[in-house]
Amino acid sequence: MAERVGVYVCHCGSNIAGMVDCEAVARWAKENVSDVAVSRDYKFMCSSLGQAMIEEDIRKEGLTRVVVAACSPHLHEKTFRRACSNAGLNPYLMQMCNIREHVSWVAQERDPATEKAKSLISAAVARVKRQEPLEPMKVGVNPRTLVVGGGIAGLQATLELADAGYPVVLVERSPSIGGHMAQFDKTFPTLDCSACILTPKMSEAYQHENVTLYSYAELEEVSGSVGAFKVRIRKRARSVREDLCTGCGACIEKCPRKVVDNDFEVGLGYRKAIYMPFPQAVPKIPVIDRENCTWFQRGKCRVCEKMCQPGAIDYDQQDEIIELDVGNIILATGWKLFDCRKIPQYGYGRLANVFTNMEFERLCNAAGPTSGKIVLRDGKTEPRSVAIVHCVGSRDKNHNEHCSAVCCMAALKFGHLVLEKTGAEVYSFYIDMRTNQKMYEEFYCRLLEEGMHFIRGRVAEITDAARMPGEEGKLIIQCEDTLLGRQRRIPVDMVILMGALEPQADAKELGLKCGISCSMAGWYTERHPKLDPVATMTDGVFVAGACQGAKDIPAAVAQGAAAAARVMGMITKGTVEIEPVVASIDEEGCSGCRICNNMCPYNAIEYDAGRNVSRVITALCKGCGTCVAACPAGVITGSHFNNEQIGAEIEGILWDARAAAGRGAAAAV
Amino acid sequence: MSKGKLAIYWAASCGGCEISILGIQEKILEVDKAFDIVLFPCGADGKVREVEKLPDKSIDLCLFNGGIRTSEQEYMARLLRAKSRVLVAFGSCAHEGCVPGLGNLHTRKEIFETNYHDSPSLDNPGGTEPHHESSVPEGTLHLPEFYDTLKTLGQTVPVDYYLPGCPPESERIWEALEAILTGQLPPPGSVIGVNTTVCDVCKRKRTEKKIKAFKRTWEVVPDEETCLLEQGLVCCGPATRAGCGALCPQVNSPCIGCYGPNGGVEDYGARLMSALASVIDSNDPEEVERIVREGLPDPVGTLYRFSLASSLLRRSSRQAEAAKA
Amino acid sequence: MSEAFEPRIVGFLCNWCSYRAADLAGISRIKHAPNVRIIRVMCSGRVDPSFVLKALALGADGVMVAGCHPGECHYIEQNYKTIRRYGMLKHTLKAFGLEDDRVRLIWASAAEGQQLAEAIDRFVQDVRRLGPLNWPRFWNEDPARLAAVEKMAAEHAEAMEVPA
Amino acid sequence: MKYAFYPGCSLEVNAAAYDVSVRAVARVLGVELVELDDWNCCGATEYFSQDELTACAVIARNLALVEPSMNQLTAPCAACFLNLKKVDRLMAEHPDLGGKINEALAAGGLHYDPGRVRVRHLLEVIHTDVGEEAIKAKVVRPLTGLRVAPYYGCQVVRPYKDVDDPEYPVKMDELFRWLGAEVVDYPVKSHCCGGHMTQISEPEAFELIRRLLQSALEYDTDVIACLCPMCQLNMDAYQSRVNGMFNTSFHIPVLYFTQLLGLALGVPEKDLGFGKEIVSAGPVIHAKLAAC
Repeated sequence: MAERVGVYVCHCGSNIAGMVDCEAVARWAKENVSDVAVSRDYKFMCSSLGQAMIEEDIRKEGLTRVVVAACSPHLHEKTFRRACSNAGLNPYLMQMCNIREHVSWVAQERDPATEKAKSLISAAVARVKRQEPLEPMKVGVNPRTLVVGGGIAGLQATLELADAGYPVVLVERSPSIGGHMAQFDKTFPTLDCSACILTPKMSEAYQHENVTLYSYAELEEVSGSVGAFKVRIRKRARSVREDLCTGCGACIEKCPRKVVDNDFEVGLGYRKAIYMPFPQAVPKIPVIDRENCTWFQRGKCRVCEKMCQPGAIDYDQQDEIIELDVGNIILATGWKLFDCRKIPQYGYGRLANVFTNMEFERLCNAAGPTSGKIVLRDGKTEPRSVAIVHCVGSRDKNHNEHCSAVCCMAALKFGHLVLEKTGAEVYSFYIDMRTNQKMYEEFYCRLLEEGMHFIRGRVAEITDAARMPGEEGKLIIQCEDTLLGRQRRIPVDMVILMGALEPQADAKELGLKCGISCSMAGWYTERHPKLDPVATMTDGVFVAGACQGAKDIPAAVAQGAAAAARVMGMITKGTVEIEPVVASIDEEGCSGCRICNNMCPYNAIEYDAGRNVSRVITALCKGCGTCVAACPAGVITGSHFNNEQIGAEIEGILWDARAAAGRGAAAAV
Repeated sequence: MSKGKLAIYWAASCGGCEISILGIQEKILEVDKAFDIVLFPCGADGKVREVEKLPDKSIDLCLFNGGIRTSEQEYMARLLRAKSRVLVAFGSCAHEGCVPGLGNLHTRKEIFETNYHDSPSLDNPGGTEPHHESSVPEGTLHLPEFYDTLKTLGQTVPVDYYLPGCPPESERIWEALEAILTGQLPPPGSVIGVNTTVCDVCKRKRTEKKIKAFKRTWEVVPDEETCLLEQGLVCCGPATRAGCGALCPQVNSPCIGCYGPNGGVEDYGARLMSALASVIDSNDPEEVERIVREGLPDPVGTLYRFSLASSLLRRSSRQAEAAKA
Repeated sequence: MSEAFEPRIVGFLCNWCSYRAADLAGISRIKHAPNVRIIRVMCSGRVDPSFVLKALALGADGVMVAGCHPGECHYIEQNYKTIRRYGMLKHTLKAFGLEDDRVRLIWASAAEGQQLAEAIDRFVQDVRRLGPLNWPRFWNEDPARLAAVEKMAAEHAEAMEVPA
Repeated sequence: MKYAFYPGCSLEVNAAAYDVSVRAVARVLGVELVELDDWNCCGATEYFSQDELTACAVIARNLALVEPSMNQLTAPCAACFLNLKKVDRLMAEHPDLGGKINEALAAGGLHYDPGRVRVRHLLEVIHTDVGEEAIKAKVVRPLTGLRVAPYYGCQVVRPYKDVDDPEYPVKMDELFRWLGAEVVDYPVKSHCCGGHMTQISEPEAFELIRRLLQSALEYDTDVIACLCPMCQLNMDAYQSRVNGMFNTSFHIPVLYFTQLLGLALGVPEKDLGFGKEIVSAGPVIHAKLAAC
């Protein structure tokens, strides 16, 4: 009994109708494509009316297959599957056909676009007739969530989930949580002290009974899929026993070995070989830096062990591998600073008094190396004039094309701090002042009133080669002032470079572990930039904060909470549906040739020596279909993507070629 | 019961299938008991005129082996189709074109060039070559037309059953005859045979396959126990339908695929190509290209040795000739 | 419509990277040639050489296979198998006499809408330069030779006047 | 290592020291420089602005003269290097222009396929091709204690970026470090030396030269090393005129980098054209370096 196929061509307002003649295509389908019982075109198929039309046709016309020619299946496949199941038709007997993103939006002329739409519909109808009913596989969702990255976004996600009563495992690479925010002195625009608003959240996360914190630890491996991930975490050896240490800090005090702290103090300050990144570090447990510890390097000293009453120092502590089962993963791994040395003409690393924004954050921080006094590199003289250079490494084709979103506001914050603490002249060299969030523009106006100078133009060069009188011993900012329309040379004592926010160096590697990809620049790719920014292509893996794109603290916090909300949604639902696209082997036909055995990276194919056949472990199979294509006997089938379905789709898509060619010799093949 | 009529014909083939029929030894008497042989050019006398006089569908069984290379063979295919109730494409040539089908890598002009003009051992000063019609004092003589492309029996007339193999083993022939005699036949149009591949019956030990290079048979003396493909030889066993009892691998010779593809497979060469390529142990395109180029100097000959005519592409492209024409 | 030859090309795009790159090209309205008709597969590793051969045998003028960049496959390493099969398929197609530029394997990540559009344009231009393929025409016999069968059948026809 | 060698006009007269020191250094380092037979003027800076096609044809003639056995041509002077490279690139990027040029060359029985000859500056050849180990091995008298300010000028590092970083070139700095010299982090090392502006408007030219000398002074430079006859001439010959105009008292010797390199490789001063410079380098060399 032939199938009764319903074809629905969507106008999508003018998105499709603008380039594709939808009425003609619908009429053509009815007349030229076999087994098409109903063929309609409608303004908005994804609207409730559009869906109702499908449901009614299924009931009234007895449709056994549905083809919806509209947008990408990644957008509305679920919508139309639900419409079919509402009307009692198995959702997998529906096939979408992408005539918007792949046809109308990229077409230059109407006729070729309409012809292409016809061939895609002919393909979809041929394919859908060979599709079989399937039931999605239900998998229980483990309520425990893994959050990677203890910055503000990760902390927000952790607290939201923990407060909702669900267990959270928070993994942080550095010895303490807090992320970049812990390095800041003030935060814009409210100028409230960064530590004051951050440390409560850090300690709350640390003491929360639902949160297990692994600091100085990294995510090493992820397997399994949404609802049932198996993760391996490498907890690096601190050489300090967390259960015994009271955080008294005696060991740090007495440790004779002092080294430059290039992490937290970005090279401005010092720390001991046994250290805590900053006073309010959470957990309040020091770490021994084995590269610089005299005991580890030359087998002498052990002062910290002597000073430690509770005896918490343990030089033989080894890395620990922790295996966990989690339902969902939230990546909140943040950003790294652009290496300002990559722009030699700005002189960072060569000219002493050129600082990066992170260095200045530490300068003006009360807990910083200069306890908040803004001084030059010599640590004594106060600058009488400061230049702040925007977009260093941002909005620059040679480095990062993106705008780092936060530097304009941070520059204003620095301007305020310099004016308030030193009364020096402050010059900001900007291209566009980007103050587009709540209270941002007001903060900018405040700085105008406080007398900060704003020069519009990209800085060409920062040099100490004085030319004019009055430039000796100064750093001269050579720039074009586009508003005055001429070159200017501004001599200053100190320069602050607003370095760009860049993706973490190992972002791509970590992304691959979790099965998600990165954008060209290196930020994690979200499922949809506007409508689904915290989810990713892989179900059960979410992203939050700057790792998904440069953003300020409020946006990072919002994304942290959003990711937590998405996870809570899945946990409360309890189960998640997995696409029933899996491979299966017909054991009668299998000759045990074992060619498929090493096709599967998920080890979902096993060989049964006794019966000389291979078998697919359905739970592990992710449905990629590589074994289906490899099987020499053709006895492995991939549900929803089997050879007959794709073969039919090829025949349908080339309907006009076969008509034009006129069949050659009688082909009974 | 009255004796049925049996016709055995041979078109573009080598006659090996006929010999294999006789290979059923004494059971030929059983066949003789059940059938009157109306046409058996290789084994008995019989005139086409006689067959033409028979009413349609009066031949109970026709075992047709060989591909369709000439107009006469096409005529006989049509004739026997009209006259036979059950037409069996018997053996690899009828089923998928077999070695004669490899002629599809060339055109009629190139084949004649080699046969009648520039082969080293040829003595044909006048350069004569066969023509459809040639006039002689006595009148005009006719020879069949020689096609550019060899067609399988199935591509010429509807076929009831296919019996694969080059040649089919005598036991398989007897099983097929028995099935036909007793009427227990699979659905029309299908291949009479088992639906698995040679590895099912091959005794060799198989582990995971990782191939760094494909070797030619003279390049390696294979050991008796391990799978030949794992030793680098191009063994087509995994993709070839079982039925021969893995004769070749038993004697240290890789299977070359004469029983054709497993059930439900549309293109034998593509299946084999996909399997062999998937187990190449390299991810670097240049290295893969080298392994393939060195390991399969004649890819169509190796992958489509028996099934070129019935493959999706069926023959090589005649771009050059088409371009010139 | 310009009378220039418009090639019919079938494109097998993997669901996670190249298909989304095509979506992105659409979302960013990057105009490009409409000749590639896209079939979605879960992974480039699913693309069976039979699909490419079937498309050519049904009259396609070119076939494009697109996947994630090696090392970025959503299924970790399956595009490496695509590289292996592509190598052997191209080697075989060369022996079939098919021009090299008619079947092409490219990589496009989900963020490379522009690159995919450019690759499609380049491929369509290359295939257009080669002209129509229309593989089935190679099977056609010379009409004169087919006439020989009809002639023979006619001659033998009266011999077959036989009482039912 | 064999290169076609294009000396250029300046090396015959006012940059004789450069010519002598280049040949000496090449001999010691085993670099074979085969002088181009019957080479002609490289068009310097003025010719291009007069008539591009003739300028290109004249310059392309040099490229065509390079024997087929050699595919690399090196020029010590920055202007010659840039013009030769620019014509090669122009002919590759504009086939029609290339065709016209080859038409012109055909009159002299010559032809040039763009890309056949790779144009390299002498600094690239010494720094990259000869390389650190080979040079260090041959250093006889390290230049310890001598504060050298490496000056690149414009044409070697711009507009083409493949020789060195256009804003902050480092190859000569590294070379002098290998020779043991104290390398000054010279901030204006790739700023303009005035070029032929000295003939057109002295105030502007001398201001540019003053900046170079002023910065060298601030970094208490012993000697400025440069790699182009034009820059050497401007900084050396006009030093007294600059002092006059800005009543400064600069007295900084300006040498070719090959002269200092020759010194380090043990070539005697008289074979390196010492003494030809206007502001004599003798005193500071003798003061700072051990007995030569």
